[in-house]
Amino acid sequence: MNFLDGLLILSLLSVIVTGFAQKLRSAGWLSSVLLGLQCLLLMGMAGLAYGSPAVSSSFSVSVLGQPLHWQFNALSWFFALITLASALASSVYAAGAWGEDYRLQGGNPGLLQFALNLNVFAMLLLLASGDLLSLFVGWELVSWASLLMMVLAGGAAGRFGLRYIVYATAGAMAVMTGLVMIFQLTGSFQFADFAAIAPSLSNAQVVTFTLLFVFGFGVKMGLLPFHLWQADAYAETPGPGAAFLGAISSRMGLFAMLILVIQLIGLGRLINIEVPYSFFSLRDVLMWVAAFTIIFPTFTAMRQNDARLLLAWHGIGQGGYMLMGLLMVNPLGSAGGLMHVFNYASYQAVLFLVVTAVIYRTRTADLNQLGGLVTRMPLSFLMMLICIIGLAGIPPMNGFVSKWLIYRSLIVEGMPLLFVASVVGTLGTILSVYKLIHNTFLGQLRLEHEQIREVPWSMMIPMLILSAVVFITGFLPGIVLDWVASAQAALGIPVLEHTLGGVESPSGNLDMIWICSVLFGGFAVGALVFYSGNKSRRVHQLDNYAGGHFLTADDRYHYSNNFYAGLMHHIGHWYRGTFQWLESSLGSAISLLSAATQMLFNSFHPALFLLLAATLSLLFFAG
Amino acid sequence: MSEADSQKLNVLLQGIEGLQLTQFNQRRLRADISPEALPALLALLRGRAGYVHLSAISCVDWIAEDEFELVYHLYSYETKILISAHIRIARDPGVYLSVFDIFTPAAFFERDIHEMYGVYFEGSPDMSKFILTEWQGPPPMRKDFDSEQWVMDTFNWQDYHPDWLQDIEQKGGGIVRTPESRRGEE
Amino acid sequence: MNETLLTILEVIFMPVVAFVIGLFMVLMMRKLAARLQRRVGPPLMQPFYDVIKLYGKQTQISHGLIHDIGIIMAVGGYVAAESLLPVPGMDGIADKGGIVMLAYLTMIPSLGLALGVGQCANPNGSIGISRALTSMLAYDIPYIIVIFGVAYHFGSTNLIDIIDTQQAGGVATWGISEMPVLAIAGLFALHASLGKQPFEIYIAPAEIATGPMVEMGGKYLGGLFVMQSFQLYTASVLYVSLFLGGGENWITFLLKCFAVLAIPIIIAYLFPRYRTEDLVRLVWKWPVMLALIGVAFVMT
Amino acid sequence: MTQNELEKIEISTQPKRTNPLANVFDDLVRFCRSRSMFMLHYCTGCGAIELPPAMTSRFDMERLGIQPMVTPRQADILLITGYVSIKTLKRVILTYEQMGSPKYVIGICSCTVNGGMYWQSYATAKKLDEYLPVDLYIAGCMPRPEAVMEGMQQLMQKIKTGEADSWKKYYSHYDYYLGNQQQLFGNNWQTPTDIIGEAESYQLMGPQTLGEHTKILQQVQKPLEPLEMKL
Repeated sequence: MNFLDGLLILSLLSVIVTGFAQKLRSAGWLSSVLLGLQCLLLMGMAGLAYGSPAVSSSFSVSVLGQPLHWQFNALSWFFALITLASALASSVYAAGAWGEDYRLQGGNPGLLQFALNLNVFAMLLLLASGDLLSLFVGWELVSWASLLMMVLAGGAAGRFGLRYIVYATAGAMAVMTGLVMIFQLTGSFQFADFAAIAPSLSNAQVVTFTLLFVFGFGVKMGLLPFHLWQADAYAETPGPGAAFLGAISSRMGLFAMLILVIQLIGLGRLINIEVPYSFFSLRDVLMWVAAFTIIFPTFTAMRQNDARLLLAWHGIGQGGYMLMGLLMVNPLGSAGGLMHVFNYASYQAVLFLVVTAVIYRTRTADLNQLGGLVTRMPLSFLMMLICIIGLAGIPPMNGFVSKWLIYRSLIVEGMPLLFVASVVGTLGTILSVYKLIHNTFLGQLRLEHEQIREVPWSMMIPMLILSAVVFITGFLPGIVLDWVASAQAALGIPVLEHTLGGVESPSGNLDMIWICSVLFGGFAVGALVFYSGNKSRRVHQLDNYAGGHFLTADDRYHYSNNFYAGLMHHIGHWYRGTFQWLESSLGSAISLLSAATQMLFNSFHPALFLLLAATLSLLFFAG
Repeated sequence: MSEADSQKLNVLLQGIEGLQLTQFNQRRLRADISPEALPALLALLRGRAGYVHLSAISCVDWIAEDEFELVYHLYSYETKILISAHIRIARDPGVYLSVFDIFTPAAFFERDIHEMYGVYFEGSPDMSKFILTEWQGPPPMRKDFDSEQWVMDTFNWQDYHPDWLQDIEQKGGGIVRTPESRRGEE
Repeated sequence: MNETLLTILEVIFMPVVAFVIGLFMVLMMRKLAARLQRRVGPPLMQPFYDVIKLYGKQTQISHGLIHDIGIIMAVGGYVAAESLLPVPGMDGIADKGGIVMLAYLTMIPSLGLALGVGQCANPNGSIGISRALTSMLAYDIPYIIVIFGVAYHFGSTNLIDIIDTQQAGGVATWGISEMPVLAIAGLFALHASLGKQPFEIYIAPAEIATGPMVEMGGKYLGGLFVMQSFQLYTASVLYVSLFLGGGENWITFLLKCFAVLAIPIIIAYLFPRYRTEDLVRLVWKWPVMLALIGVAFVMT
Repeated sequence: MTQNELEKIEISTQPKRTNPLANVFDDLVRFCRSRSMFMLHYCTGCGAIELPPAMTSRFDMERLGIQPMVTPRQADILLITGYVSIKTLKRVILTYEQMGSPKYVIGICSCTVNGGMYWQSYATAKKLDEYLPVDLYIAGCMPRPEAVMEGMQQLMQKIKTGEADSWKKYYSHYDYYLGNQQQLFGNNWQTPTDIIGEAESYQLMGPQTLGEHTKILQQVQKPLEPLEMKL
């Protein structure tokens, strides 16, 4: 019995315990403790991240003669760390004051904790998968577990959950088809067997496998054009649940894609396959899918007026960076992509939690009905500030480091258009996150929000710790880069040479320790210059320039609606809802087809069809 | 004003009692009428003759006769004629009916007249302060309001020929230094 | 250890130099504007007078802590960014960041300003910031393509390497002679990034009352003056480093910097202002097209 | 308090500091103040038309360091360029109160002196310096740009020598100014600014900052404490 066995068993145990203890008032804390213990067990395997060999689970199951087994390597450990850390933060957040409030609002925090644990268990099972079959089992579990989380809130959430499961089922079908094809080729579900025959696959087979897996797992990641389900579904999930799902759930698709497409099939094959009548290789096509996944959702996010939706749309967009980085052959890019998984999870979780904190106090996430909260919730403001700097990829937060690695590798590989696409995504992110923080925390404080206070510590502490992570891993990116390098090694791709402060390479270094120190030194100089001037006096927010107009508390003086009016004047008509249209037309086509089939079936005698089918199948088997 | 227009108007207005029409020129008509009949006249002109534009309501304070004169200026875009309907109301209590229900813009004119003359219009939607938001004195456009006296009572004045100016003048300077005098200096 | 100490000294000294040069750049800007309008223009020390006066204001009006911090970030961010820009004799920490780093580090002052303005709760300020961010979205695209092209051409994102390569090969290897199309696109982007006419949509005094500066007085406005002088310095030095071979010595360096800056300024004061959407359309069309053509030349 | 009394008030100018270095510093700041004046031209009346020639190529104010600014926060000088109707006066006062000290008021045109050609109008204020401390009048209807420039230079001189600090009068004799304002605007008069709080915060409280009129103000004033950060 090793740490992995312990972890999986404890995780299963937590699911059972929280499932039965739902009604308990202390269910939340119980779940937090259990998740904390799982974290400890994971830490017991920390050696994985520094080069220890993979840990195999000591139990295995055999289904239809096919063995299922589980193992942990550096990559699994890396993803499991993110999973457990974000789950723990969400769980603690939901266990305290928020849970009480949720109960009063008519929700069931115990059920939320159960869903959280179930998700964690499913994800750990997926991350630990040692063969294709256990991968598929884990994958299905993850899909259904996140459905449970999404539909918790009921109402509209149910509808969005249904939409999700339609997509997820379609994706699962594709994955299953791929697995069956592999089984036909190799006669087993072992990774090693598939890897062994991968070099001898024909180009057509590689294309088929790649497309099947990219579609199947990409649906979960929200790759364009299968991204429509995600934002609504995540936004409707209760706050801490959304933080967890937003942070890591979609990345499971990336993990599975990494194993199958990058580790087993290999990027080398993809690069060598030319798309007919173009100068693109299959890899380039995928990179462009990633680029569009960055741009379109990011700019959709800019138009959102609900804080949760805005964040959820960004979640889709950031997934594009990870895929783009990982499709790069050089170590910089893949390290950037992997590191971005970690970085993104850290700030996205905090952002969702902060928005939930704002909802907890004001009962709204509508960006047109907030404003000026910084004087009332200063710590939440600080958390959000740190994390939007991370999300926007501006130094000194960790989001910058991973994006820098991706940019750098795009320059090295000479891909100007993709580089521009990723920068456009970043700029769009800056615009929309400023809108987020401005409309929520800056500007005029509404009369009805004058009396609110900062959220309680049970909600504050998870946010504080996670945003400390955002800052520290930005200051010392080497910590994460160590894990990332091990994960790269586990994937069998080139490993990034790095230092504690960043990357040293002959054509351009990154030393965040120096940069951050100088930056804060600069701030110190700025503060010195500022405070050496005469003392300033705070004035009331209504003592404000309005062209001589006398402002009163009734004046709504906060610029929030249609925040980028000038830009929208230019690009507004580009938002045509093409993907919505595509989705609905696909739906219509399917319903038309089914109606036609039904008509056909009803207009003739059903028995005839039965006879026909029976004859055909007899012929098939006989032949 | 063509013959046909004139006839049409005469036919239209013959039912109104006490109406006296005076024509100044091709484009201007003056109608003197009793206050009771004015709403009927306006309704008729607007509804049947195309006088859709109430361009102003003006007020005159005839203090010797103890009356206010209200003048309603109506304009037709079809015949291009301006009709001014004059009525006289008693200065005290100075109350008249609003024509807001016939011409919506009348609300602003009536509010203005109320503020400046103190005439109250019954049925006008808003009789609160309009332009003189700080004003607390009597309606300032009434003839019995002595603006100069009020100014003298309210404001202080500063000496228009202070010592320092005299000093400068003694030195041959002053505020007025024409370019010619300057040229002479050089 | 000695080297570290030297670097620290340079890091302290470089912003000071940048500040002084930046103030003279502001002066040059105002002088040029005056000459174009057939005026005399301000005296030599006018920028110093302005800054000292603003810091010496007796009452300072603050709208809250974030308002203060915004100004500190706006000034401090540029103080830090200056140490990434090599000048003759001083490299600072240019080898630890590179141009991509610099491009993002210069966003920190803008972000600080945006936060400070947001706290003021003045819609003119917020509109100004929304326009400033929009114009940033516009001009950063050609700017980043230019940076890509230069980095690809020199095979490095390290400014020191880029400058050394150009100085070693003489004028013929300068960025401007090897990548003239990119240089033009870069100048266009530089002009747009300065926020001068016709791209001054976010200041727009007659329209939104100087946008972000609407609630800034005293040392707050003084901080923004300092920020502006840093901004002019950063933009011109970066351009000189990328395309004009950096500075061999202080004289040629300053000459190049002031000359580079003079071009957009002269253009600026001959134009009125674009509307936001027209700015976006213009900048996404011409400089982006030029920059892409330039990159195509560089990569073939 | 009558006008004559007010004029006799000596504003206690800052005593010379004993440290010679500090004196040099004060002189430097005063010099810079005089050489860098940002003006807010509150274009109340016809006099504003004389400012564009003063700013543009003919007379070029910028060579004296004078620049137009847009909001009261940024400005040092408030130019009142013509008649001030009572309704406008409210806005002028708010604008003045929002400016950062040291701040100077220049009344341009005869209208600001005694009402000018509107002397018998019930709707215009007559003596501007009953409501705001005015540093300098430039009389004329309207004064030519030369006169405006001349006035500006006089103000520069006054700033340089440290005479121009009538803005302190507004804090130290707030009761007087407030009384005159209340006479025109009624007892409910208040601005969103908090002059008494400012005077306290900058140690500019004088013997006549508070009085009967400020008592009335404090009765009607809605609380104007800045929104403090709360944890």
